[in-house]
Amino acid sequence: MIHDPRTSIIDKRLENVKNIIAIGSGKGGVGKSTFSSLLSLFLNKKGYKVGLLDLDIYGPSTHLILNAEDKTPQEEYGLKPVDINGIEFMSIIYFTQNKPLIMRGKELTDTILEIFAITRWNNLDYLIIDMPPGMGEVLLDLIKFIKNLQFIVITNPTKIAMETVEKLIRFLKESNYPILGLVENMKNKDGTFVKEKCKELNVKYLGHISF
Amino acid sequence: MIHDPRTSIIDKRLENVKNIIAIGSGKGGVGKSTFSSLLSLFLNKKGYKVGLLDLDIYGPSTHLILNAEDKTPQEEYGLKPVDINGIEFMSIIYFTQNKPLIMRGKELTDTILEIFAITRWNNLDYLIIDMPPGMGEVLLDLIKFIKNLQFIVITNPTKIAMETVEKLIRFLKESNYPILGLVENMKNKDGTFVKEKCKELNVKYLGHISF
Amino acid sequence: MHEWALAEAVVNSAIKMAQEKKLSQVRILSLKVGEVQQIDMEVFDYAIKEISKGTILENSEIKYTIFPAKLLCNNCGNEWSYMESFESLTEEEREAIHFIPETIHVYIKCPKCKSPDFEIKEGRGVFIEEIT
Amino acid sequence: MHEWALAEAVVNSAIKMAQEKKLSQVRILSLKVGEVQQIDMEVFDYAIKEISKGTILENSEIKYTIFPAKLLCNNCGNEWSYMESFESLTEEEREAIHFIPETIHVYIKCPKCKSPDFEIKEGRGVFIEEIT
Ligand SMILES: Nc1ncnc2c1ncn2[C@@H]1O[C@H](COP(=O)(O)OP(=O)(O)O)[C@@H](O)[C@H]1O
Ligand SMILES: Nc1ncnc2c1ncn2[C@@H]1O[C@H](COP(=O)(O)OP(=O)(O)O)[C@@H](O)[C@H]1O
Ligand SMILES: [Mg+2]
Ligand SMILES: [Mg+2]
Ligand SMILES: [Mg+2]
Ligand SMILES: [Mg+2]
Ligand code: NI
Ligand code: NI
Ligand SMILES: [Zn+2]
Ligand SMILES: [Zn+2]
Repeated sequence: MIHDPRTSIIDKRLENVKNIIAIGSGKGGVGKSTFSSLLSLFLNKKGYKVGLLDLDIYGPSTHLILNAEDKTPQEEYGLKPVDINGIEFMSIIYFTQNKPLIMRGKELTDTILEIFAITRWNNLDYLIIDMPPGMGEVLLDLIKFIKNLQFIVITNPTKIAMETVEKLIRFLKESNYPILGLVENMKNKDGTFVKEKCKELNVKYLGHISF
Repeated sequence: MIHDPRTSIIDKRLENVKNIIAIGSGKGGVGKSTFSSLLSLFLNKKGYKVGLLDLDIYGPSTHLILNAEDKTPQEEYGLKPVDINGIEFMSIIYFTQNKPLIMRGKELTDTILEIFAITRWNNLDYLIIDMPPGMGEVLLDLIKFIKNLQFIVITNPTKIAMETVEKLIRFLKESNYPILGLVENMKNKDGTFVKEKCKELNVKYLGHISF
Repeated sequence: MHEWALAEAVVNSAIKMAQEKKLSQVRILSLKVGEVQQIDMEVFDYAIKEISKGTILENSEIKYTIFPAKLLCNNCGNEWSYMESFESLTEEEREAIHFIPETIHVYIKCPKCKSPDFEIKEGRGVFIEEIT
Repeated sequence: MHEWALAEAVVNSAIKMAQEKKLSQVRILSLKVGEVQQIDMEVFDYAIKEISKGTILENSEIKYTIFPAKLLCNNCGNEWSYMESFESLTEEEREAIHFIPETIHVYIKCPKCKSPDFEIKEGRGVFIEEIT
């Protein structure tokens, strides 16, 4: 039987990473990338060693927020993430010249496996993973291949966003994947709708960020 | 050789639909679903026969905007779309009880094929398709299976959104798929950034919608 | 009965395939029918015959092979039969899967690891196997 | 040389597989190496041997089968060889595909229909074929 050697090296590549936190939502445009970037900057400033991995393969954004476009990962027994003011950073844009990259789900799996197999993170306190919208390969493969993965879920305070975010939360809860909590982003008026949803779904409300 | 009979029936199911317009972006949260719904309501009010198909399988939203949740498609030599104030409407939520539906890309293809194969649209002037974010199966399969497909692309006026929206536009342009134009949604201050991008990308600027 | 829509797809495809093979009359049409959709075979067969009337498919023999549905977990590798899980489904859930088989991920989980991330390895929809 | 990272993955996996097979010493390790990644075989072989030192893989024979890469268009069904398209790639584009083969969709289109929606049907990465 043919065997893919990448799946067994992933644990080793992440063995010196203390916390792996995926920033997810299910919904697009709620601020996953903004929050992932700001959280990385914040933790780094607090003195933690931080890595940021952009796994939104179709629509990477964190390179823009961190102004990380003009660097390149160095080849050294694999690929060393780029150093952005002390944050170790990896994104698909280093391989696409930021051009359109279309692909089907099976290939998303291969892309993610390859990135994990060849990226050599240093010792990290936190690896933050910026996720794409949707509940397909990126979500399912992170769950499948990454041990000790934790989630922070992010939403905005609209019924439309929460409709989809609730689906991600229910899926994670039903499958017993740990959710650190929910962040309410883009809050532009008073309201307790999201807080109440958190209670209903039994998820910790971590706080809000104003619009 | 095994043959899938669904692919050849799709043309027939759509033979009485005059215009098929996919509302895409690549980016999430820019208002694809809001715009798809409003466009459908608008065209319907103008006297056109309109269908709306929600193909955001992981995160359907248009049922909320149209308040379409409490109906069910009727079985009649296939499935008749639900009638929402004169708009023919179809969404995955009629099969999921609005619960989380995870799946991989290969299965997205099967889902879309099945929906097209069994849904019996009436004569329509317009079929509006609400697309998910990303550039995977839903985009690639619409292009592959639906003849005479046209796109309206939607963005918000931020660099972050446009970074990804530009990728979709470039992909469509390079492959010669017709783009009717670009809509700038959520405009909350003056600025000509999106208009200039349209010129650069050679896409018609259709107008803006205020935040 | 959305079996009529599936039947129409089959007849439509079969005629195209027969034309490509330059058959003037179809003798045998062999279909694979997956168990997942729980197709009403009586209605399906009747519909195919009705829709075939007046075409080169009329009076052909239609052979059906019903394929047992096997589910394969992407998460833990477990393989099991759809019928094991079928018993526990409500009428409404069965109906949803009847229309869109992929909604199976809403209603069924891997009996071993409880993941909904599995695939329908065999027995998904209707396929044309052979036409002569 | 990211060939070292791939070599490390191979050695790591091979040792696990050998342990599962309860081998005390590996005699032969057979690898399939796809053409798409354009792996530097000299470096790769050297790296595998270096990393194997002191393990049950040391002194085993490593057999390589290089697999020609075939691309299959999802849009029009056309099949072609990666090498046909390879010639027209710049150094930088080859390097990107060397690291992440799926970036091939950025740089190559189906020669027949110009779609980037194709798959790497054969010859993608590195696989362990057999270990004895
Ligand atoms: N708290 C906020 N206030 C104002 N704008 C925000 C805020 N958070 C995010 N944005 C903007 O919203 C858009 C979507 O954010 P982004 O991080 O790209 O979301 P996602 O990654 O979930 O798609 C971007 O234009 C971003 O600048
Ligand atoms: N013009 C607008 N002004 C204010 N809010 C808007 C506007 N368009 C969309 N929204 C809101 O933005 C969010 C994302 O819209 P949605 O249509 O769901 O986007 P998408 O379908 O692209 O993910 C929703 O909460 C929606 O109500
Ligand atoms: Mg993002
Ligand atoms: Mg980008
Ligand atoms: Mg939407
Ligand atoms: Mg919904
Ligand atoms: Ni039926
Ligand atoms: Ni290399
Ligand atoms: Zn399982
Ligand atoms: Zn082609």
